Amino acid sequence: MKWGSDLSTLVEKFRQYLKPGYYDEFDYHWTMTIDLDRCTGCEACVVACQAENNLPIVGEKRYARNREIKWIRIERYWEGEYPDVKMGFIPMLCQHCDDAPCEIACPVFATYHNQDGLNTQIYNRCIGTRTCAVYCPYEVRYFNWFTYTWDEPLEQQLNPDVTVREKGVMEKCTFCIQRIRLAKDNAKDDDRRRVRDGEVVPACVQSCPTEAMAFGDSNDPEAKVSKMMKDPRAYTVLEELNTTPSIVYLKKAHAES
Amino acid sequence: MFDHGQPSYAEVNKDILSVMLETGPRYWMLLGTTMSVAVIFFFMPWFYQLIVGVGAAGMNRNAYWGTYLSNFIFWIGLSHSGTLLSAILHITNSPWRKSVYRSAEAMTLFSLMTAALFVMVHLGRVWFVHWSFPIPNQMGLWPNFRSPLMFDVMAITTYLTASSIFIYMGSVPDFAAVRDASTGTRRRLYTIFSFGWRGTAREWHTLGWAYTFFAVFVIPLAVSVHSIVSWDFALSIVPGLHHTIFAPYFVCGAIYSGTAGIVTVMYCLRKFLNFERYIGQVHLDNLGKLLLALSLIWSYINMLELFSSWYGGSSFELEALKFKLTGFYAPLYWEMILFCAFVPLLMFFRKFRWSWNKMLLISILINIGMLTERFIIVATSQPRKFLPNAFGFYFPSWIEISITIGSFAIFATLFLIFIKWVPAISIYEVKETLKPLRRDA
Amino acid sequence: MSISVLDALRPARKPALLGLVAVFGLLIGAWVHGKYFSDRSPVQPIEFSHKVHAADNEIPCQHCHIYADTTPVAGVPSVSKCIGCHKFLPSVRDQPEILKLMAFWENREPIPWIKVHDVPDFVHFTHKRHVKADLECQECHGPVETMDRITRVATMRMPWCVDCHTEKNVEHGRDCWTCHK
Amino acid sequence: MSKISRRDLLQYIGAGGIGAVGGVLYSESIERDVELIIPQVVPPEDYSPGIATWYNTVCNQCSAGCGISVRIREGKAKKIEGNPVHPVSQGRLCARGQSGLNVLYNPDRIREPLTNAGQRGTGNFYPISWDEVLTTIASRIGRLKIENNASRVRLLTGRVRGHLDELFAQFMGLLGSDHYQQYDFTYPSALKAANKISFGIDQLPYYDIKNADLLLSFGADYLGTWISPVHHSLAYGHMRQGRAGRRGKTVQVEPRMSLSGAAADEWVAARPGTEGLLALGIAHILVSDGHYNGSDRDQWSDVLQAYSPSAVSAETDISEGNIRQLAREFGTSKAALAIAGGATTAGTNAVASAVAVNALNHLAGNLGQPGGIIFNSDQAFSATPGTRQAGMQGILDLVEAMEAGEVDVLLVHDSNPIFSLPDGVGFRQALDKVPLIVALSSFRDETTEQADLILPTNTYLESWGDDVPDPGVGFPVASISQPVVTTLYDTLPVGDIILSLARQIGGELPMAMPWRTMEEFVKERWREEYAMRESGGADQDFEAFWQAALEAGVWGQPGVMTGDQIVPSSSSTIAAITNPASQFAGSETDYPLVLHPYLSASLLDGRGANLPWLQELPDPLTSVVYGSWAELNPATAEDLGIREGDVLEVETPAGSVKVPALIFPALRPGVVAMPIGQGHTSYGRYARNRGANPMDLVSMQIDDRSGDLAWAATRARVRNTGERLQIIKTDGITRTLGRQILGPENDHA
Repeated sequence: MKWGSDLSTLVEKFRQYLKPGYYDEFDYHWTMTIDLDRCTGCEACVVACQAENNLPIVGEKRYARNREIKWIRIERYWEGEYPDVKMGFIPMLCQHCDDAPCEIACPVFATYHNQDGLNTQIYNRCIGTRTCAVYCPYEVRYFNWFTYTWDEPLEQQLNPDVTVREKGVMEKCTFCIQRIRLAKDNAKDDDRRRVRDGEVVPACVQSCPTEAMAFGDSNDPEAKVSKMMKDPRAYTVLEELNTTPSIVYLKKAHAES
Repeated sequence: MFDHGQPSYAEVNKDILSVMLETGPRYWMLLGTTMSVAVIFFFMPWFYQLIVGVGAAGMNRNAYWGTYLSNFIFWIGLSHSGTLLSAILHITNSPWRKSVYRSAEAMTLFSLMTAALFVMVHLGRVWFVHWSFPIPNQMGLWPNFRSPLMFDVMAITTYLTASSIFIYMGSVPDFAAVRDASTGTRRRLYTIFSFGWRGTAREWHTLGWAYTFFAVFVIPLAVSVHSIVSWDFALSIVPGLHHTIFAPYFVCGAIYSGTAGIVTVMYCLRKFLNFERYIGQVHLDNLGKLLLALSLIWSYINMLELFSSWYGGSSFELEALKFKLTGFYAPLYWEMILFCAFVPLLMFFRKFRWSWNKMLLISILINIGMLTERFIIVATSQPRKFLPNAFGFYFPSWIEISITIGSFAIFATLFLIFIKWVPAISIYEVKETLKPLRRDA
Repeated sequence: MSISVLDALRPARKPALLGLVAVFGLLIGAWVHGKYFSDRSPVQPIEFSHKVHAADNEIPCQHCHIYADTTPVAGVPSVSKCIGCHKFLPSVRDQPEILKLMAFWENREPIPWIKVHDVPDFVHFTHKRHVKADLECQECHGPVETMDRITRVATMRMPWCVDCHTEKNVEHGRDCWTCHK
Repeated sequence: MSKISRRDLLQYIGAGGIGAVGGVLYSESIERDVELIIPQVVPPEDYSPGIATWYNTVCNQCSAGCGISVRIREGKAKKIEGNPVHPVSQGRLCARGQSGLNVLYNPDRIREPLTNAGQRGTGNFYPISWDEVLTTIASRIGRLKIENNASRVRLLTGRVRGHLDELFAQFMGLLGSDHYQQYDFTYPSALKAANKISFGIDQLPYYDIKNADLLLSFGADYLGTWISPVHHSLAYGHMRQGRAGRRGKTVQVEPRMSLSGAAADEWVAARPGTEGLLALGIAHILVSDGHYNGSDRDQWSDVLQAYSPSAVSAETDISEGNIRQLAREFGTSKAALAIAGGATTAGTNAVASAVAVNALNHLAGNLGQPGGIIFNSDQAFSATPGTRQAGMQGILDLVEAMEAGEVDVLLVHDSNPIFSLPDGVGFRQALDKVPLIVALSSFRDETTEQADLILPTNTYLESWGDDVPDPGVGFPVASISQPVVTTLYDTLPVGDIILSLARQIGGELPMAMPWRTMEEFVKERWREEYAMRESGGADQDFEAFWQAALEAGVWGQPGVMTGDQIVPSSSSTIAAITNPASQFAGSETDYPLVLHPYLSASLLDGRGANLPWLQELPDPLTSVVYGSWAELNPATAEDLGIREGDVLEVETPAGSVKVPALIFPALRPGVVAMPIGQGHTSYGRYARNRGANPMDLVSMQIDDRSGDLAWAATRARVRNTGERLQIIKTDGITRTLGRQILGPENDHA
């Protein structure tokens, strides 16, 4: 009779199962910090993303029906009324949650958690149930309602490192996986096991004119992000949902006096 | 239990089989219309949508789930009660079931199929739908068994299989009856259908045993199916969907709409196939009572849902609640409350329960209410999630609406084909209910 | 009148058999196509022989496919590359295929080679990594040096990739984002 | 089992055959279609497939002159990023700059030389060969030159800097026409005029926001559109969080909250046109409260006597306490800086206001100090950019000349006066009097549509050139712009066009302008500069230097920015302090509201409207895309009974347009604000017939001291037409509803 042992193994299996993407710990833990005190809402990041990741030009009609695709968007929130009215900007992109609501949703594993703590999105696996987007509390998943085309010769700009998505496919921020892969590639070329801090820079982070964003591996205590995360202003959006996002925001500071 | 005097065995056969054996032009006309409606309203828009993409529908960033999914739930819901009811009533062997259950189960079958169709329509890339089945494949990839959608696939396929076996098994002796009453190709066909049924004591015994077994087996299935469908929503953390009450809510709602559906179907059978003899006051009365009970439960759970949203006090839930009760779709919501919670109360009065026309009206109103309930679930929760800046609005496009209409035509078509091929009322079980005839009669 | 199912089924036997035969035919047809009509070894604009170059003259692969170990794509040699050698090879100058080549060179036209090893656009394969991992070209491209006309030996489909990644247990080699992005 | 009859056998064979054929067809149908590999005939040496190469050049999307590097794959431009070693952009880039790819690959680019075959303004153009078109122009100009009527040739360009500017100047000079003008709507002419008055320099100084502790901005949207947004953003970021324990504060004075206003700690909505007065009010307190005690304190107090807080408060509608507090902070903070721009420098009192703001800088004593105003004592190529900016006065002269028929040939390059000037100027009508209009442009904008001959120019990503950022960064800097992709169409770099014209016109021109291409010319000039700076630098050294410069995309001599600064005396400023109230066109009774046009953060003055990425970029503060709108304060809107989406007829003495209304919380009541940039009648598929152009509403008023257009000095009234129009925007609800989105309530900071 080895009921007990069986049970314990089952329990162990179950615990494994609960772990995000079945990984005990991540190889890298890519993390982004965004300092809202620096962010001016200039939207340079939005265009940078559009250029880097082949985001379609959806056109006026589709925009009017909220079919736009912007992997990173700026959300605006007013506080107070005239004359003491303040504007708060917050860049909203895929939070790459370690406990992502979207990941349990996908029936075909088109989205899952990979070894680097990234929330993946595999376009050619997606069958378009759109459940992930419904489950996502940050509403950063965008759907290809149509097969989008580019007016000739705009298509010459398309980034060959990124797949152009077809109709019926979900898409979202990938932390510029193509850049991460490239950095790893270079690291391998000069026989480094790991990528150096600052070697991977997603398009949005690269473009940010106020240097509000930082990106790196939070497993590395020396990394810039790890330092930023220690800032007392650090917080994550919708903390109460326990999605443990990989994007840490730094609250806007207020002027003394 | 027969309004117009008890028929003889021969009459029973004749009455019921006549529907199948001799068909009037009216039938063909009806079938023709339903079919063409199905094609024009359902399949052609769907085809168009396949070409241009799901964007043809009205869904957007604020509601990735739309009418398609709400209709899916509605049809799944309608599929309930059919098999469930017949199974329960079989076990509690209540005699009045016998003339009702066959068509009820058929209803189950066909609404399930319609529901499955809606999943297809909903998908962005339906041509890859097979990836969501656990089929061993080249890529060595399996579906994600943590996904509620996978639960769905499992539950629905199981339910579909089980209930089709159930209905088939129940009608084997009747196939035999058809076989004996017909000649030529049809006879040959029904010989195959009836597995060469002779009607020996042993066969009867085996059938009875197996049938009861399946009845027991189907009941938990029916309950599970809609619980699982409800988890598609409840497992999300979206305010307005993230409720523990959802499973019972859906199941109860399902049986509710299903029973209402049965009433409607009964009415049609009775009216157009002249089954007045077999479907009588008693059925109506019982179904009425059942409906009444269900409506009360439904209203209760509905209140519970509102309450838990409000009592939870989370700003997200409250916002969703506010939008539901006072937002753009509030009229729909209150319409639902009226049709599903208040109108049924009329059935407290016998004169409503006993009048076919009144009952028909009530049952239809109930199902309209349930249709809107499902729509409200998808249309009011998603556009009010967590980030106010991403709040939005969803309105179905004409494609969605026409496809919704078309789905009813599909259901009708299937049902019409059914009554042509399968005795719409269980012959042998009706006979069971007849008082034994005296020899000299 | 009999009520036996078998009797009832008898007339259906013939059509059933026919159907069966047809299905067999289908399978055979598919197989034949795969064997003889597929694009696994297309006819190229110039009947270039790897056998002659790689085997007989023992030219190493990367002498022509220069990008293989530095970039994602191995790259087919530029026309100038071909000419670079062939203008010093009078012995073969007047062979028909070489004349074609010369024609291309004179018109400064590129040679429209037909792709034999093709993967979908959503697959981001990189030669560099595989070459640097000391894979022999032949492991994927087959015994090229024995082929007069290049034939695709591997399926170049996902299971084929995944199997290799698995058995060579490539680190995180089964993460989808390794190839799809 | 019975024997198989022949008949059966045949049937079976038939079935099998059909099946087989079906099988073949099926597998044929699912087969991937054949792809080709096209090798290069002769590969360029720096080419390797699948590997990106980066080329450095200069951005031309606004006048900041950011250095950019462009990512090239297989000869196609894929992405634009800031040039990390360039002192202006320092590796960063704004949305407009990154959209440069849309300029290069724009579907509406002019792909070959065009002629309108004598029917002007119809919009019908027909292809014509380069030789033909160039000969036509050259002969025409040549004749005028021989007749000594070269002054009847006019050249109007947009903002042009570096040696292209010099090339134009030489060309016109050699022709014997001194009528080479630039007009750039966004050029801060008033500011420049004011600085000339206060500091005696004819160039824009460097505003060292980076090291400032308090930035007091009067209408200058320094983060969005003012002078050098990317550089200012970098500075802003550093000023906020870059210095441990020292967070700079910013205050924004403007009637409508701009991007900078949103970022500011305090947003002060002074009555439009009184910003300068507010500055003087603050100055008054600085002096009277003893925050300033320089030797010239008395002169200051005399001249500032009139501007007591009470008086200023009454005029500006800012509470006295608020003014005093601003003054206190300004006076006490270590490094305080005041800047003026936007609407503040677009009233009829533009220069006066700018001078007033300069006064503040004088009193803060930040001239030549870190965190203050730094003068670019030493410029590369001793360039004085912007000296040819015509300003409004210049344009008016041009119009007058055209009306008077004194213009035979008008060359327009990269400038769109018809769109960016009020109709009151009458530029469009004056064009009818000009026999030959030649447009050197990449796009068919409103002005180009009026041309007789269109010479399609390369975009800045296909052209050689160089640039000296204006304002400089405190030390000499020059950037080279080089073609990053091969020319897409049958177009020419504008420099080359001018040179070949020079060759064909003949006379002394070919002698004096011997260069065959712009590249040669630029390199030549750089050689000279190099020789001058590296005394006796040999040629081969230069070649090395040139290569390095090309690679880096920029050359500079970083030094102590605040070194050897001549601090101008305050006397001139004091002398210049006056306060004329801004004269608004239209009476307050007929036109109760003030029209506040502002540069769109994405489309700027409309030059970005043909770029799809920018059209689809939500406006930073309203999130509106595609099309324009008129903003109203909630209170004002309520009084007028206007909801969002109501189509308003905005009417001014100059004209009226129809735009949908947008309720905007951060707008001063009694002001109607409209973004500039939309309302094109031409300019490609993405821009055409979209929204309205507020310049149609601006009445012709000029600030006489700078001769610049006072585009923020018009009154307006709005009428609800009753029609409705959906405003396309991404925002849902713009209140947090108490949700912890912008951070937890308990304030750590």
